[in-house]
Amino acid sequence: MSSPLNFHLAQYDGPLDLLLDLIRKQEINIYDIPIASITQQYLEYMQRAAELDIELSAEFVYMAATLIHIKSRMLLPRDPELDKITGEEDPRQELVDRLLEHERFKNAAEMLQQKRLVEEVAWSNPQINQFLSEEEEQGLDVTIFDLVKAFQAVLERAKNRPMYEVRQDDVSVPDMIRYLENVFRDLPKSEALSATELFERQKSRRAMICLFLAILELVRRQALVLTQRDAFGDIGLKKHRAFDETLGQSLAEAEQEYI
Amino acid sequence: MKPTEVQPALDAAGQTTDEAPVFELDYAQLKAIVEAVIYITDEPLAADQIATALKQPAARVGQVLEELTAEYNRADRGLTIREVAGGYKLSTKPEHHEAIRAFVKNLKPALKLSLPALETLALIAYKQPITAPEVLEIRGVQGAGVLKTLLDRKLIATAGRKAVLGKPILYKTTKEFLVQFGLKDLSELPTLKEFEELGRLSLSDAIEEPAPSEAPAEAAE
Amino acid sequence: MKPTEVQPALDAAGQTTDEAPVFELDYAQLKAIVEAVIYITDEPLAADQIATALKQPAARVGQVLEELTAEYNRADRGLTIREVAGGYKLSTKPEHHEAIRAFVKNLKPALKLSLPALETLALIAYKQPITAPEVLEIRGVQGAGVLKTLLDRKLIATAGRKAVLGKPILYKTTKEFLVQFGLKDLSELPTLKEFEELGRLSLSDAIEEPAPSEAPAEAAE
Repeated sequence: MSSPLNFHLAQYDGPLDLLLDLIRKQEINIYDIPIASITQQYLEYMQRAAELDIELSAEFVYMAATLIHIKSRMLLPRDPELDKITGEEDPRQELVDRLLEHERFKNAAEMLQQKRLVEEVAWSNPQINQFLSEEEEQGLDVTIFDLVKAFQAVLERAKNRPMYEVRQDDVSVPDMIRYLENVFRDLPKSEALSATELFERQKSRRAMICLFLAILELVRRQALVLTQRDAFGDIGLKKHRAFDETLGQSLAEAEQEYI
Repeated sequence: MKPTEVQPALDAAGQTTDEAPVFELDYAQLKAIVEAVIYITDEPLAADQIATALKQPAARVGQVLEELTAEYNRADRGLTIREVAGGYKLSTKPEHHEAIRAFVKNLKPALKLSLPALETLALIAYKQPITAPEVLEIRGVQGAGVLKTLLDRKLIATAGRKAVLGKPILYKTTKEFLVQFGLKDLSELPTLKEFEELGRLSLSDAIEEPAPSEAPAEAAE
Repeated sequence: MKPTEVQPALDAAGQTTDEAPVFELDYAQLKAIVEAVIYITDEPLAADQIATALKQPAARVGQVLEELTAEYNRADRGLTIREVAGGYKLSTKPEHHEAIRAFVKNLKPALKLSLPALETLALIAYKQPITAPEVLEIRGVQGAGVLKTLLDRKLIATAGRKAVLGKPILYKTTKEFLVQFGLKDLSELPTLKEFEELGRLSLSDAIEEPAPSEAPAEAAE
């Protein structure tokens, strides 16, 4: 029989996995674990792992301590009086329960894997897209988890984005052109921004006027286009096809005109 | 063509519905449409979902589904209608996968779950709703990253918070879990006790076992 | 699982092979496989393409195709095998398209949101009450229609105005939002901290690498 330690090191998903493997490989009765020898084998494994520079998580260390503690309790003579009060508690009982529970879920995991294997070779070819209108097709199926992820992504992006600060008092039209460049630069051409929202974002009357002039300037020079979905609807702003080419020039000329 | 069957309009509870169906469908037409809608949809369709959408008595739709399922199960059929996640879903039969592979290249290999991930999933499936600390406690490892993977793949979802100190988030398995693992519903999972028997049988030394007093296995629910 | 690409099932020389079939297929099996492959491929499959790939005599495959086509043409079938561009393809029957379209419309779709809508909703959920300019400020980009979409779908509602310049409207999430996400109240929303804990603890990836040897588990974390 090969040594129980003749296994591929570090293949265990935690100490319970390792213990269970030691017990099952050696065909040990799990209800009567020879705690001394198992503890020794367990410690040998940890030592081998250390020699091979395999880092074991804290749980492995904690389990080692647990095993040693159980071993010492097994060695102590039992107090018959205490046993009467607490019941005859085998020091190994809790560990055995945990191992059995762990094994049950290992088996359940294998069952799931079997089921998954069958599913993987049963293919479907749904044709629902042929019966959906375009707008219905888009979009993600969302859960709360997606909501948190989205929130985190937005905050992350906000943190990394260089904010173009517009000072309140002496804001100018060229400032606002730069501001719009900043806002629109990374926006896809198809996406429209609400003009109202852009205005609401300004903190002073002067800033709003400059923004207004800057928008007029950029629309005139074909860097931006105005959109409106329906009559009296919100005015939107989109990048013009020539956004990249015309913006620089608009800025240069505005610097001269509006000083 | 099959003559329209005289079919009393019965709903699930076996009572006649008052509403007249909007489309007068004869049995053959209904069967054809049910087959078509199961074919096109990507998610399993529940029988009552079909009945409601087609404004048909649930019992009639149920009968059609039964008939369709039986027909597809014949050996000379390459497709099958299976009950998954409380609904019906059309797919190829697993036994023909070799032949299908010859026609379709790049069958997207499904992302395989690691054993730790599967164990965590099994744990959640049997103990749901369950918190992350409870999962870690039972598994005896720090593996919360596995939870994130399962959440990402929509195999588990949050299920409120547990009313204990710190109000930890509870997790449960999803419909997607049932779909991915081909389960009709959670009750189709074998009981945990069955896995225990399995484990004990693999124990070759037939030493007398102190019968465990309190069987910790629960029924799947 | 969905296949992605169709592979023309011809051997290197593009000829039908004379070799004896590798798999001995009885007629029922062949028929089942032909049905399965016509279902799974998106492009029409030519009869000789099928024959070659399955190493079957062309005449036999032709007969199977004829039989399948005839069977599908029955009035109680919702699908049909059509000859398109010199090949065979499975599809729904045109006469049911009206009913299918109505059915699809009736399906209660899962809550689907575009990414900008999801991000905006997330911001409002966590920072409520919040104004549109503030959302714009944090997101950096803001589609004009996103708030309207969320309002239309009753996931958010107005909550008065903020007492700053321009008196912008404040937004908050609604009861419908809670219902859609299965939350009892807002306190059930996971905090960013909880979420980051899940991520931080992901020491080992839960996705399995292409299985090496017979190692039963991933490397210990």
